[in-house]
Amino acid sequence: MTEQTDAQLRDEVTAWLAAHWSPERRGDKTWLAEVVAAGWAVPRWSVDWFGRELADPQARIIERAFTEAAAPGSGQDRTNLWANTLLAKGTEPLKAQLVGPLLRGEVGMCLLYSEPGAGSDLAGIRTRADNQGDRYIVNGQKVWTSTAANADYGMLIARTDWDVPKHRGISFFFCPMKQPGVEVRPLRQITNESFFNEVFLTDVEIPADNLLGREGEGWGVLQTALAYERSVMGEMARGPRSGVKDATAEEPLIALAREAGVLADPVLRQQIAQAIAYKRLNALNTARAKADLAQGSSSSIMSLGKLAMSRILHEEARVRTAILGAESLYEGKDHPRAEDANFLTLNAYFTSIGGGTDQIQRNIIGERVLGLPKEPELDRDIPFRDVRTQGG
Amino acid sequence: MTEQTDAQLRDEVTAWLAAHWSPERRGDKTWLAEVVAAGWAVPRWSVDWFGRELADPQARIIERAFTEAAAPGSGQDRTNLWANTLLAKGTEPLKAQLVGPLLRGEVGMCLLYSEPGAGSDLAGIRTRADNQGDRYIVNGQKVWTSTAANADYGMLIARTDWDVPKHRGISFFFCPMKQPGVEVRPLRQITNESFFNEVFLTDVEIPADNLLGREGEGWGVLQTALAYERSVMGEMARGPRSGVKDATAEEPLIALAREAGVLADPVLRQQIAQAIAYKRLNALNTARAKADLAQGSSSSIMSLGKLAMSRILHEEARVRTAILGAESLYEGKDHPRAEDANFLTLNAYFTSIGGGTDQIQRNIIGERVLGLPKEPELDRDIPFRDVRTQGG
Amino acid sequence: MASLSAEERSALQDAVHRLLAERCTEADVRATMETPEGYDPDLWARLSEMGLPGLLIAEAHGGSGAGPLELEAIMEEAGAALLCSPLLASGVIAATLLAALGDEAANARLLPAVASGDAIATVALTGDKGAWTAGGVDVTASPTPDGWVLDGAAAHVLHAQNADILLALAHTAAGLDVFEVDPTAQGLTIEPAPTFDHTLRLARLTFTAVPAQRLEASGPVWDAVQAALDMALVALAGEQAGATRRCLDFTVDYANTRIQFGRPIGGFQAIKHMAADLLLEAESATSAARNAAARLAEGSPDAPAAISLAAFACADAFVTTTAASIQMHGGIAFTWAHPAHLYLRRARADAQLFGTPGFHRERYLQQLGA
Amino acid sequence: MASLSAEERSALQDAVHRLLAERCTEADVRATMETPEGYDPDLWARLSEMGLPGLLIAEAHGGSGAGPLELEAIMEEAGAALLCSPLLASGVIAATLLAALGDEAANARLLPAVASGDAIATVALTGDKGAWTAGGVDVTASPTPDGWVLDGAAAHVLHAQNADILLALAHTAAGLDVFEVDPTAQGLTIEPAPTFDHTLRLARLTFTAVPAQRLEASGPVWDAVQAALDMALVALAGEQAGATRRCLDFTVDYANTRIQFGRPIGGFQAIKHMAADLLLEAESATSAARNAAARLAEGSPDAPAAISLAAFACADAFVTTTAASIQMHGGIAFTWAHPAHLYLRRARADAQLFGTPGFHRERYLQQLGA
Repeated sequence: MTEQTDAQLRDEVTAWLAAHWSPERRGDKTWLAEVVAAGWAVPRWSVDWFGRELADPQARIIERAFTEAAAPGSGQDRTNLWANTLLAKGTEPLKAQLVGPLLRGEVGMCLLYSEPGAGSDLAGIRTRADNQGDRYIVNGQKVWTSTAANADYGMLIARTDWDVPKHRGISFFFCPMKQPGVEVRPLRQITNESFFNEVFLTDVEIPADNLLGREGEGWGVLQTALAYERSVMGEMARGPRSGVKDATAEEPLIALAREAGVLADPVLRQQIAQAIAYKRLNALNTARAKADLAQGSSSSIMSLGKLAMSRILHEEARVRTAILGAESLYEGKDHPRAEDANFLTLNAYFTSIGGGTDQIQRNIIGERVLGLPKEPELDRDIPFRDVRTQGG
Repeated sequence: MTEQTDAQLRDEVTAWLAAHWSPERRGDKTWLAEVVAAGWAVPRWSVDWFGRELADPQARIIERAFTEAAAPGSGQDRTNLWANTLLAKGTEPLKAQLVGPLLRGEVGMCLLYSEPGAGSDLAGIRTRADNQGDRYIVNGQKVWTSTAANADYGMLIARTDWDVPKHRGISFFFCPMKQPGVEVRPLRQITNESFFNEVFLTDVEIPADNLLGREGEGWGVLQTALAYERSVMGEMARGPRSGVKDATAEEPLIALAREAGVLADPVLRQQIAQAIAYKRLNALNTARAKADLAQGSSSSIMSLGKLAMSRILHEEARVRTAILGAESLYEGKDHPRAEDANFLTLNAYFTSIGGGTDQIQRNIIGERVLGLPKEPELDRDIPFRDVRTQGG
Repeated sequence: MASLSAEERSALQDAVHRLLAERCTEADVRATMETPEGYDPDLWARLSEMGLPGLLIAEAHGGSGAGPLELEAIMEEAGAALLCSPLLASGVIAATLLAALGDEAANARLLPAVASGDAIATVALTGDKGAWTAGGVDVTASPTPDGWVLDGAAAHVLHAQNADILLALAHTAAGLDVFEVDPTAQGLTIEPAPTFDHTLRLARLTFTAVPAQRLEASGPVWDAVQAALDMALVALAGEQAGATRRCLDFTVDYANTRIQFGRPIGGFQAIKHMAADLLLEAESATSAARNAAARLAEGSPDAPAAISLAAFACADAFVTTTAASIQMHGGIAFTWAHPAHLYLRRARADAQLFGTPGFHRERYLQQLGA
Repeated sequence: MASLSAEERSALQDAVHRLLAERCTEADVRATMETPEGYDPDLWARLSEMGLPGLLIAEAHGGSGAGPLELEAIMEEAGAALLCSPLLASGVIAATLLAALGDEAANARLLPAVASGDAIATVALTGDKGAWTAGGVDVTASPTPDGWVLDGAAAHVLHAQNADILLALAHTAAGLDVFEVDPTAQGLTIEPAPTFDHTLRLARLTFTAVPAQRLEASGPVWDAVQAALDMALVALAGEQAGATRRCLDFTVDYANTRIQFGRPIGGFQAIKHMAADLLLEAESATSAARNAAARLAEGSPDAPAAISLAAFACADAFVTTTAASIQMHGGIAFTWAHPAHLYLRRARADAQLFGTPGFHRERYLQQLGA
């Protein structure tokens, strides 16, 4: 492929989209295959792996054209967690088998990281993977797994060595989910939904080729995968591409208070203003971080977003409740405003607990951003089998 | 002394007070000496030490009679920190020399505990006391010492052994203050007062008899002294003896808001109500703790008082500021309300930092009351000279 | 009102504690909260045998003639166990309202069945807005040749779907009055409303020319209603204090046993310091609830202030503690199977019944003369 | 309003940073705050050479014609260093008010000296209550055969004790107007008021038939006053953001170096987690201040909302951070010799000037259409 100017590239992709894409194709399962075949899915990647070996600015041109046409499938070299992780760390046979299907959306995936005993302390996992030469046998329990019921593979961390400190005995796998030893049980959450599952693994077999990175080096592979995940979530968190605007549509809390007839209440007004401010300040922080990043300077602000979002969600739910008063006693379809307020009250914990509790986030911010010392880690340098796991 | 009935005792002390006390004697330096000589100062103590060997209920009869007559000097077996500590832990010569004068109020005292480098971590003191046989030579610096300028003795903790873990190398002294090596410098506080002093100790001499407890066991003596101090402060914190009453006089915050013309402001009203509530709830907690103690059951509530008081003081200062608005910009005699609000804002730290920060208090409550585990202590079991003292 | 001795009170509380430990476990609560009636008739019968529905009812009417101190003590137990029951509706609000109104004929007719637990009584106190004031009543009573009829709506009525005896506040031309209504009367609809706190039963009532019997009042009617509300607030404060303490206890237990990073999470200051702050909340709630009960029991002029203080202090403590409890537990408490959210749901409900914390802070300040 | 390029702005900010690092150390601040005038004339001359008093003044009047973005950037530096100066009074409020009023003759006469820093100007904006609205003005102007005279009182007037040019808002029969007053005029008293923030200079003014000259206004007078207030709020937000960040930085430094229990106190979650929360405050304050400046610079209709948001977010962040800083330091910050309280004092003052956080939260909500 010869080098193109930006204009040439823009023309090419625009012409290709004009020729191939139409909004009716949304949901068409063959679309992604065409995008992949044309080299638009992962333009930064090598030609061997469906790419065009383009630098970021040219890849952005392609993504922009897709965005303008509202066509999906481009930019997967930034956003496809599974394919990126696999390409970076997978064995050749596994890559040959799955990179294409992953880009074409033909493979259902899920994450098998957390365990009942390993939440904040993810490196404390106790699911075991025993090396049997050409395969590993896995036993254990995972939790907080979404989309597990339809998954073909799960990205799994499991312990392969119990005689080294906890971070060093972990391995990372693409675990085939469609086999008898995998039992997926929906987990009823406090919101009365079942978005997540528990996954029980009993003598589950994983081919040796499905190991990513080397045995015992799974913690490093996990960090790679988590970095992809964060960067994707960061992209998503950055708000509309048109930049941050001051309020145009009425703020939901103002609308709610107006509807409930309490917008004149001076005490509520202070609370509403503050809740809106938290949200707006986070948007401004994110916009500033994005501007910093665009100028090539790293920004410490992104790391604050999750903690800020936790406060925003809890506070908004609190103010909604204050606005509704006695109406918040109810739930169900006859009480949609109360249903919202109560759901948001509970679901705020999804953010303040999930993906690292607020407390863990404060550790991370204090240590990585502000440079404060880490706490003593009692279990860091001892063989995992000697680590304390029972309280009382 | 023969055993008396309660009624006899009550009659005796009432008669004695009637014969000896009159309000004009307040400030009379000979009064305390008479109280001590009559055995009313420390009725629980032995006859050898100015007491009557009475049990607590009878001692309370005496205290009550003194309280009713508004006469000072009784109950020192509960409230005289210095004399109690000395009697419990002092050498015979030192007791003979000072117990009487302490009860008679003839000796000025101060506390030489905290150091610039040993605040929350009091056991980290670095003031040294070198044993020279018949005396100790002390060098170091103390801070947060009130009444140091007029003190005859300071209760001092200093390190006598640097080769054992930090709690085990400390000794406790009655340090003579009126000698050349003792320099007392007033410490200007953020309130612009100088209630406290720094005390610099250079080759200060302490007779060996002035050691309390054994050398190296000063940490234990200190705990005894601190327990006396807390119990005295607890007594004082218990409020009027007539029991806890609901508001009778107007609450200061209400009066202030009324005077400032903002009592009708609904936002301020919520804040005022909450600030008053914090205070009132603490009074109710204290009354409940007192009732528990009176029934002989121990109470965990007392330990909450200091943390509660910190919140009360900071919150009251905050609400005062909100009430005053722009008036809080000022200080000085022309702005007494602002002077109050600003002073209280700063002086609240006296409680939230002094005598153990709120953070240390939460550790204590979490560990001693709720039974949560202690944190790892990196410096607990190593010789003090190996303990890290420099950051960065 | 005759109070029990401290020993009798303590014995009663212990007995309730033991009964609930056995018959009102978390599994029992979960089973009961899924039933339409929302309480366990067998457990209600046992509680009735112990005299709970009649606790506040005069001995002449089959009750034990006890008072706020006893009520607060047993409500601490009820709150701790998340008891689902019509006790608040029947034995507290209806019983107190009837006694305070002083219609002796009605009392002789109604109170014995309430005291024995054989009948469940409830009071329609307010309209949709949930303003617990005379102005909040949205039912009007009109005289007809055949007697009074009621029109309008009432909301947030505790256990109306289970009520044998239904009382309703209504405006007449002359002022507010209390009416007795047959729960099965024509023109009355009782719609159970699905509550976020599944352990609670509320209903909305609509009245269309519903025949009703006016109760005689020996004094101002609102005074009697306020007496019922104050007693309800004392009960609620006890429930909140007891539940706050229980929630803190199981949270601390978890913090002591849950190991992460090789040590119990309660050893980390983030958790330990939250727990310390919550202990202050829990102890303050307990003090406030007991103080409110004591002031009401002694008929102190400070009782209204003490009750309002307890109302917002206990409500806030309960919400704060249960909300923090979920955070301190982490993921496990994000599951339906964990009890923490049941306590949070109860806390959010209790913070609305008979006035929000903000309403009571305002009332407190007024009681202090501001 | 012509803005500098981003590079020029950055160069200006760097130059101010270097100057203040050298000439506005903590010791300098402590020395200056004890002087009656409350600013360092030598440093003021240096700042004037750099063009700061004239930053917002048109080039035609000797200024550099820059705008809110530049102002906000240098105020971050000024706030971080706790600069004591009449910049806000003279180069921001008075300069913006004059420019917005548009009395060209007065501007030609007054602004060059303000721009060069040779004259210090200030504006008497409000009365004792400190309500930053037209209704808050307590001075009235009456016409006499010899011209206007002013009567009444003004309070919270920045650097009036140092002013060469004194402007005052006053009510006339026709509405609000701005008047120029000779600071040495008969009938005028300027009483310096002792401030809790010693780095601040405020005075109270009383007017008794003080001769004054009315300035012409090219539009509604309050619009011009609001323009001055908005510019002042942007300046204050920058100062608050910069000071918040500096206070956080020295607090984190201390937490990294202060050893207790054998390790830096910043390793304990109690301190570490407070620091993390404060970082969110500091970054949010910075974002809010810069956003307010950007919106004002571009003349966006969202500017008033952005300014109010910055006003309360920055004020709260600064007070919260400085208050927490003292707690995190412990005893050392309870001493006069430690700088933490100087920042807290400034924070408390800044939270009152031109409206409290509560005032601006209410204004913000109104700007959002509520």
